[in-house]
Amino acid sequence: MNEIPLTHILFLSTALFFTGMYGLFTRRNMITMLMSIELMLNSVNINFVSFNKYLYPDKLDGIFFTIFIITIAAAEAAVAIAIIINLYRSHQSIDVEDAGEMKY
Amino acid sequence: MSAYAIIFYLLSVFILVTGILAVSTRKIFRSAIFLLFSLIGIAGLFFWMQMEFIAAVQVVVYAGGIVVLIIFSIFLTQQSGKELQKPTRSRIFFSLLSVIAGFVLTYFLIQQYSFQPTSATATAVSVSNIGTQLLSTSEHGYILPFEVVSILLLASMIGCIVIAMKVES
Amino acid sequence: MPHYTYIALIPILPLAGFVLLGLFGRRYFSASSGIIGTAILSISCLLAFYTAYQYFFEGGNVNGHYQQIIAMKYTWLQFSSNVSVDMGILLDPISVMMIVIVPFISLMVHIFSLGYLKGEERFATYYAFLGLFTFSMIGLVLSANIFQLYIFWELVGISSYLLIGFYFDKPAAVAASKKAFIVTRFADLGFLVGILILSFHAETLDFQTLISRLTSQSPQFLNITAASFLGISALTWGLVLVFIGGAGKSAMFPLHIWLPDAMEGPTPVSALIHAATMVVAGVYLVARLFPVYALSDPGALKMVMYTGAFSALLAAVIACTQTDIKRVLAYSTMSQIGFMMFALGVSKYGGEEGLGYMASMFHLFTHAFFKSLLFLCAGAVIHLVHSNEIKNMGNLRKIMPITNICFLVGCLAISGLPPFSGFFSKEEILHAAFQADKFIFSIALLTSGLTAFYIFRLYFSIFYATTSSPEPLHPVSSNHGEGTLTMKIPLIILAICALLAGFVPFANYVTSDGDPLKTNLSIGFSIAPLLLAVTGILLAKWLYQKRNNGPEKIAASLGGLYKAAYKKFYMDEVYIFLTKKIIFNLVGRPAAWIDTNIVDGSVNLLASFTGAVSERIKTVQSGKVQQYALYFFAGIAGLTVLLIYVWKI
Amino acid sequence: MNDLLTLMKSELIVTIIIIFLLFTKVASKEWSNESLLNFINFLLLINLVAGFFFQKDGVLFNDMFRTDKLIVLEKNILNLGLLIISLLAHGWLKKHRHMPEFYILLLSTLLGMFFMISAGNLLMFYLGLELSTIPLAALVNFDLEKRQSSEAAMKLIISSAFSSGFLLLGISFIYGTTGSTQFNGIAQHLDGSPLQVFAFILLMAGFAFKISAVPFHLWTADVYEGAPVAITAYLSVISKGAFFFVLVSVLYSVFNPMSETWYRVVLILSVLTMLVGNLFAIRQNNLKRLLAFSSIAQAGFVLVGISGSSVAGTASVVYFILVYIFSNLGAFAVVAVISSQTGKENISDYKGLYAANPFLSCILAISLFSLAGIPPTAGFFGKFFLLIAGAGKGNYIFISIAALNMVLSLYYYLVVVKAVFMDSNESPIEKLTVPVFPKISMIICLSGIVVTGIAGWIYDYIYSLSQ
Amino acid sequence: MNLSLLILVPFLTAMAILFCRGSKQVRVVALSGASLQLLLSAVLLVDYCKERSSGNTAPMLFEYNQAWFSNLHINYHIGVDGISIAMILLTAFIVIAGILVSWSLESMSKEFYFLLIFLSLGAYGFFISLDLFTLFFFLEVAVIPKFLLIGIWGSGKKEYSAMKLALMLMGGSALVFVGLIGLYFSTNTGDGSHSFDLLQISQMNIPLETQRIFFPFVFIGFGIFGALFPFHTWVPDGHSSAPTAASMFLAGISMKLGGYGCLRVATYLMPDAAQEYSPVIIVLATIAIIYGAFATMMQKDLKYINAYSSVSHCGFVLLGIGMLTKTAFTGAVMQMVSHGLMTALFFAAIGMIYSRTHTRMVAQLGGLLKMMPFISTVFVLAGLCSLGLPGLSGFVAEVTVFMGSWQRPGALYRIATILSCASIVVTAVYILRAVGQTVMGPVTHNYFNGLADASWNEKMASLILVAGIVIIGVTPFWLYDLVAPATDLIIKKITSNGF
Repeated sequence: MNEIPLTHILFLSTALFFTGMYGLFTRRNMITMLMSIELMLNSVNINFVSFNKYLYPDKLDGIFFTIFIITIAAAEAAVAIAIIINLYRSHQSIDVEDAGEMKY
Repeated sequence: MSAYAIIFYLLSVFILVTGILAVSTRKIFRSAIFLLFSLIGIAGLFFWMQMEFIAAVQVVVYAGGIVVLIIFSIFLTQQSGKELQKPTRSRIFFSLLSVIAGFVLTYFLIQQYSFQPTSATATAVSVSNIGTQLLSTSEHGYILPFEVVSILLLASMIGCIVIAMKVES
Repeated sequence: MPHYTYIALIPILPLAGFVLLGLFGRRYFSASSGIIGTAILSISCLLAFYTAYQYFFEGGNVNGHYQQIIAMKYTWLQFSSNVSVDMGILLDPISVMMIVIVPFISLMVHIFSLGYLKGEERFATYYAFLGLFTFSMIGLVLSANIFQLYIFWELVGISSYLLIGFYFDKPAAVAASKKAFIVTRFADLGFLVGILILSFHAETLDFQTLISRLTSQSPQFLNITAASFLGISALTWGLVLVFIGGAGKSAMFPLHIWLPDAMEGPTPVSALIHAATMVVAGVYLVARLFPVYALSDPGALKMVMYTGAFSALLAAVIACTQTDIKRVLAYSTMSQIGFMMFALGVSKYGGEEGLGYMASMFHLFTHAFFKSLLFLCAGAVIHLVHSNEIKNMGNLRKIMPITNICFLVGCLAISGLPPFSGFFSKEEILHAAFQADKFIFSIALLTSGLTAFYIFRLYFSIFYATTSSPEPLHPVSSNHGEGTLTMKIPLIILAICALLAGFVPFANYVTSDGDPLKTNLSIGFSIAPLLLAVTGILLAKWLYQKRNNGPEKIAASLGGLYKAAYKKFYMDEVYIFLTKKIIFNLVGRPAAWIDTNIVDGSVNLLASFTGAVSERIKTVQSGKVQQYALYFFAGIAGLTVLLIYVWKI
Repeated sequence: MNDLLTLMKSELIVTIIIIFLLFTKVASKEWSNESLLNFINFLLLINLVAGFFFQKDGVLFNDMFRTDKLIVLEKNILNLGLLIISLLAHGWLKKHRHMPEFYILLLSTLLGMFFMISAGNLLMFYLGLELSTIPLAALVNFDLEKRQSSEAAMKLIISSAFSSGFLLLGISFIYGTTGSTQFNGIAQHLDGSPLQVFAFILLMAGFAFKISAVPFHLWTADVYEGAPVAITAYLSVISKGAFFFVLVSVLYSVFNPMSETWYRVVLILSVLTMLVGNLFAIRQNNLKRLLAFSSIAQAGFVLVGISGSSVAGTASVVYFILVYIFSNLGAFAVVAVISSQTGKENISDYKGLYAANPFLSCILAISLFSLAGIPPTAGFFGKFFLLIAGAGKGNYIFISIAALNMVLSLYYYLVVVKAVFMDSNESPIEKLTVPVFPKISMIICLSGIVVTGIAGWIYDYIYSLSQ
Repeated sequence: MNLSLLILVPFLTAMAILFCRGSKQVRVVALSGASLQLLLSAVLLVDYCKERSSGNTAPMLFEYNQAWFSNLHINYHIGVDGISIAMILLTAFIVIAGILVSWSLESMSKEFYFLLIFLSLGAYGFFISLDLFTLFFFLEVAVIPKFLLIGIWGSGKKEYSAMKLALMLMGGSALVFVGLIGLYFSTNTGDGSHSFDLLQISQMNIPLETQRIFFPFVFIGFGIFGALFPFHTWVPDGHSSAPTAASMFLAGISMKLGGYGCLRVATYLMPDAAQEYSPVIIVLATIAIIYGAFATMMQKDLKYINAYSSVSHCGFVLLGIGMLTKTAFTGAVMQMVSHGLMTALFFAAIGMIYSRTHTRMVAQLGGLLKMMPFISTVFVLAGLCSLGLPGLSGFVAEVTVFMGSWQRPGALYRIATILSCASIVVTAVYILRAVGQTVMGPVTHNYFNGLADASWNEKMASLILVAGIVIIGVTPFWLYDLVAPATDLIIKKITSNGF
């Protein structure tokens, strides 16, 4: 596998990260925004794993970081969805543009 | 160029394409599916890096958990057939601008940096290793984070329940 | 040398009177306050006489030379190691002469006022003010220190302000008092700066040291003459500025405009302050510093001379045209002070040359008597007629014979007919002028002629000319016409003084250098002035003894000149223009405008600007979470670019 | 084992309370809301008191958890703040259905902060951060009926997830370039290369988001406005304070090699934060929102102190947080009482408050003066020491800007004071009876404001710990 | 004696006021507190003179030094010299007068007196503190009470004025603050640590560059308090909308904080910079004097007249300080004292007039001397003092400044002095205008005739202030001798650095 340079993998992860960011910027539906965030987190996972694999195989820091990130992503998603559902109850919509009462 | 490499490139193309589709398609249900594919692709990437455990976790938690959750919430909140409304032109423009700028900047910095691998001997990324370290208090033990995360999960669970519970009134 | 500290009582007693009457007079003894004031003053008057006696005939004269005596001296304010303000008492011929005059005239006025202001509700206040003035005036003449003199100078000014404005509900009086104070204040500015200059270079404020340093080749003298500004030596600047102060107080041209208006005050006050005492303070000041003027800086002295002479002439001319009795007297005062001034101006220091100095002082002495006499008589008249206008008077000699006589004495004295006191002093002055400067002499001669004319114009039109209004103006018993006894007594006393004061051998006592001076009055010299005076009198008699349209004719024939003189040569208008138009509109208003609109405006502008900015940037907080994310990322990108590429380590 | 008990005592106590609450919630029903609330407050008091005993330095779990006297003090400060908040929120909680859950979530966030403060490891730091954030999002939504509450929660969760994405990216790069997630390991391998600078900026952005420094602050105002008052107070004081503590230790110890870089970043952030915070605060009418922006501006001042990078810096920051807890919570206590009894939160509603409620008005005014940094309140000393610490670097333009911002900030505090004391109002807030618990909290804050400044030994104590 | 008493007494008074019931009690407590304070200051004066006459030549007496924030070398360090004592006496006089004047105030009297006493506490602390931190602390303590006093009890556009005053003064103190910190970091007490201690710093010599940078901060900062042109705009609005007692405090005490700071901190600690900047200071001061006087001439509201004349008079203080000669310094201090008393008296009189006639417009007033002779006399006296009548304090102070200024050679200084002297004429003009139209002249409104003269408390207040003015005016030497040694010390420091 060593003929694949680290930078290529990093290219992938970076691209994925900013794809996610693009989604977050453009999607008006909260759930899709959440998805975009998941993409961002995943790209970070790729970073950690590949760093661990390529550069510091002596310890498993990256691996564990990834594991915990995944866990926390799950928790975050859960709470976020709960909030979104609650918001849907009050606003009858999950469009971010509709949830902008408080401003200035 | 070995099959190994080809697989990598195929995977990455797959991940990127599905990811982009996930954030760009107008059908919310589809975008969820594309997200699923992209996540599975990432799991594949982990397999490719011989990180079976991580790959497994990825598949289980993301594919099995989060995406399902997302799809449920989509059903709860959205008539799935309906198309998502287009973002405004200016929004797209600024987003693209910042995304491209960010990507170029980041990748350029990565390019510049010369990563030095350590000479130290690798430890096997076996499930048993991970398991023992995850629960050991000794050197490289991750028991404390494990506990903290457990509390976090507990707390978020309670939070979800309180918030999402129907208000009987 | 005898013990002099009791002299301090002379000023302090009136001050005590002022405090006493000022604080408690109105409430507790408003009626008796006049008596109290008079009593107190008479004591200090007696003390003054005693002092004079002691000085002239026992203590002061050391083998024929009157030296200066520092009776007492307390340090009041120590500006620096060598410059300090001391409260002291300096006795020398002129100061002693003054402390004879001031309390005496003041006493006369006190007595006169007993009748004149009877029933006035602020009677006590009036006497308090009189006390204050007497205190300040005595303090002024006794000053041993130029700064002390300045202090009392200001006090005199304020008490004159208070007394002029005594009828505070008369707008005219208020305005007049304001004018008097401000004009003199302006002059005092010159005085103050003059003091600053002199004291800075002479490194002292004490008169004796100052004079000795500035008249000898002391280092201070050298550096004050060395230092110069606009090519004029600091010494000259100092002396001229000091003289400006004096000119202000003594109503010399062009600072005389306050004096006529000051006549709004009660007439006795005019007699005291604006005839006998305060207005001669300027002369006194110059006399005080005379050695410096005469020995070190004749240029400044020349200026004194010309100012005096011109003022004398101008005032005399104006006096001929005024119809307000008090104003005529005011202008005549100005003119007489002009005499004293140029007498000083023509004089030199010491010996025969010092004649002018002695003459000036002599005239000051005599003038005090006859001018206050004239004023008090005028007061009596006004008290009867309740008007200042000549045309409302006339033919009063029957109603008030005593006043008539006294007034006549005064007139003769002022127009310098022998054997009245004015004759002697004026002769000396003319003599001095003749020796020094023919031009000045001719002016003086002319002026004395005019003096005789206008004063008798006044006399005749008051006591002879029949009024247009049905006469007798006041069908009343003659003794009311004279007013009370308290009003008559001072007139008589003063008349006697005016008659006899001339026979005092003045030259033996008061001279520039303190040594007695031999004077010789040549009859031949006196002929010319006498003739002029007599002609003046006769002219006045012809014109004014019976009411006729002669005066109008002449006035018409003189035309513009008369009008100008009647309008006091438009001096007031000029001043009004200067103050109202120039100062107020071109300085005051802009200052106020700038303050509100520019200085303050900029502050408010800053505030509103901040508000505007915060209003403008509020859209950043759009309430849309995606935009927040955009800003978030923009922040990161910005920081990165800045830190990595622009602001590198 | 003994070590574990003494070193982690605060964490353990909090965990025990959490578990206890779980059981009361699940198992037993006989607790009445009221009594349970009192008992919880009692427990919190115990927690606070216990914090001052058995102070010991040391590390656990091979440097994932470390503690020393300063850290213990910081935890105690947070405990104190929590107690005050729980007191001032009493009125609101009594009526709330999910009161025990409220405390479970609140305490778990506190636990997260504890772990974060004593983290010796980026992983622990990240976990603590998330643990202190995710439940908070739920808490922000605790006014279940209010639209604004859920909107605020949404804004918080999405933007914090977004920011933690960047934070993680930064961490990953740090890991990639230094090969370690241990703080001391990182410190050895930092070389200030562009990628590391970038990574640091990403990390810093994560911090800036939490301490709501401009331009990462935009969530703050909306969330503060929408959240229940108690949670707003918690966000503005406790969580912010915790993150400042961490920021100080991270910058001073971990990123010491890149001190020049982070000094510049902090400088820029600080100036922006002060200016923008004040400029926004000027034109607010909602008092909670005004306090939100004021807390942003305050963050700017704290950054000034941090920029000093010295013992004085640490001490002044910790000291200021202590002072800030008293001052800000004092203000929030008044806001909480008034909004829970009348529902009014606008400055215009506060006009003529003094006439009927002198006590509340005085508390509010004094707290605001303390926030503005007016002597003799403690805020003055706090600001003064922050600026002295910042001036240690000798950048006086920076200090002057800060000083002028103090003037600017004074304006809007005075506007509130003006409304309370000077303006007249046709329908003023009628006489309110302040319940006992909020009153206690106000008294605590007041005494804190008065004492903390004048009593010099407090600062000296903190200073001695910071060495 | 123990100087802390000077802070303690007002503090306890304020506390006591908080626990009072009813405005009557409050008044009594406040008055007794103020009187006790006056007594204390008198005792202080006596003790001080004893000490000095017993040959104690220490720069500061009755020092007390107590570490406050030891790590930052911040001490609670207090002590007095002649200048401080003069200021303390002034404050004591004005406080008591202010309390007496506002005796009849009913609305929220407790808060009112509390704030008054609190404000005075700040002033006392400021004047006795020898540690820059303590000094700054008390400086700011005195700001907010003014804001509240004006905003709550004021008249006219009170909120605007109060806000303006608070913000401008805070801006001033912000500048001072930066200056002080800069000073702090440029000090070195041998062991590398810095110091806020005024006496210590006065022993060191701070490098000229540092002085150059921080002198303007400190001087302008304090100058804003002392109505330095062009930062004086808070003065007119603030004074005119403040309630009587507050105006008295503002003009009488608060503006003196500025002058004192300029002298004690800026000039004393940074002498070289003081020399460099002295032309600028003098120009500004002269502008303030002249321009203030002319601006006054145009005012129609009595309070505005006095406020602007305060700008003009405080110009003399700054002029004296800028001239850097011993006499001028002394004159500046005397002017502070004199102006404090005089303007307080003026405001008191205006307040009395306003409370009766309900107008402050010069044009509408007239002939007050008839029905209220006492108040009118007080008014006239204040006016005469302000136009520099000998025998009243104003004259002494001003001529001392003039004398001192003239000792500074150089055309600029001469011209500045002459211009300042000229201002006494303008002063006379506006004062006499005001006096002539309000007190003298015909009565403008009939209802004036029914108005009563001063009540006992007003009389007391006026008499206290008048006494101060006259005592200084008639026997200035004691004040001069009190102040001169202290100023001499400062001037020595300046000249020692080659002037």
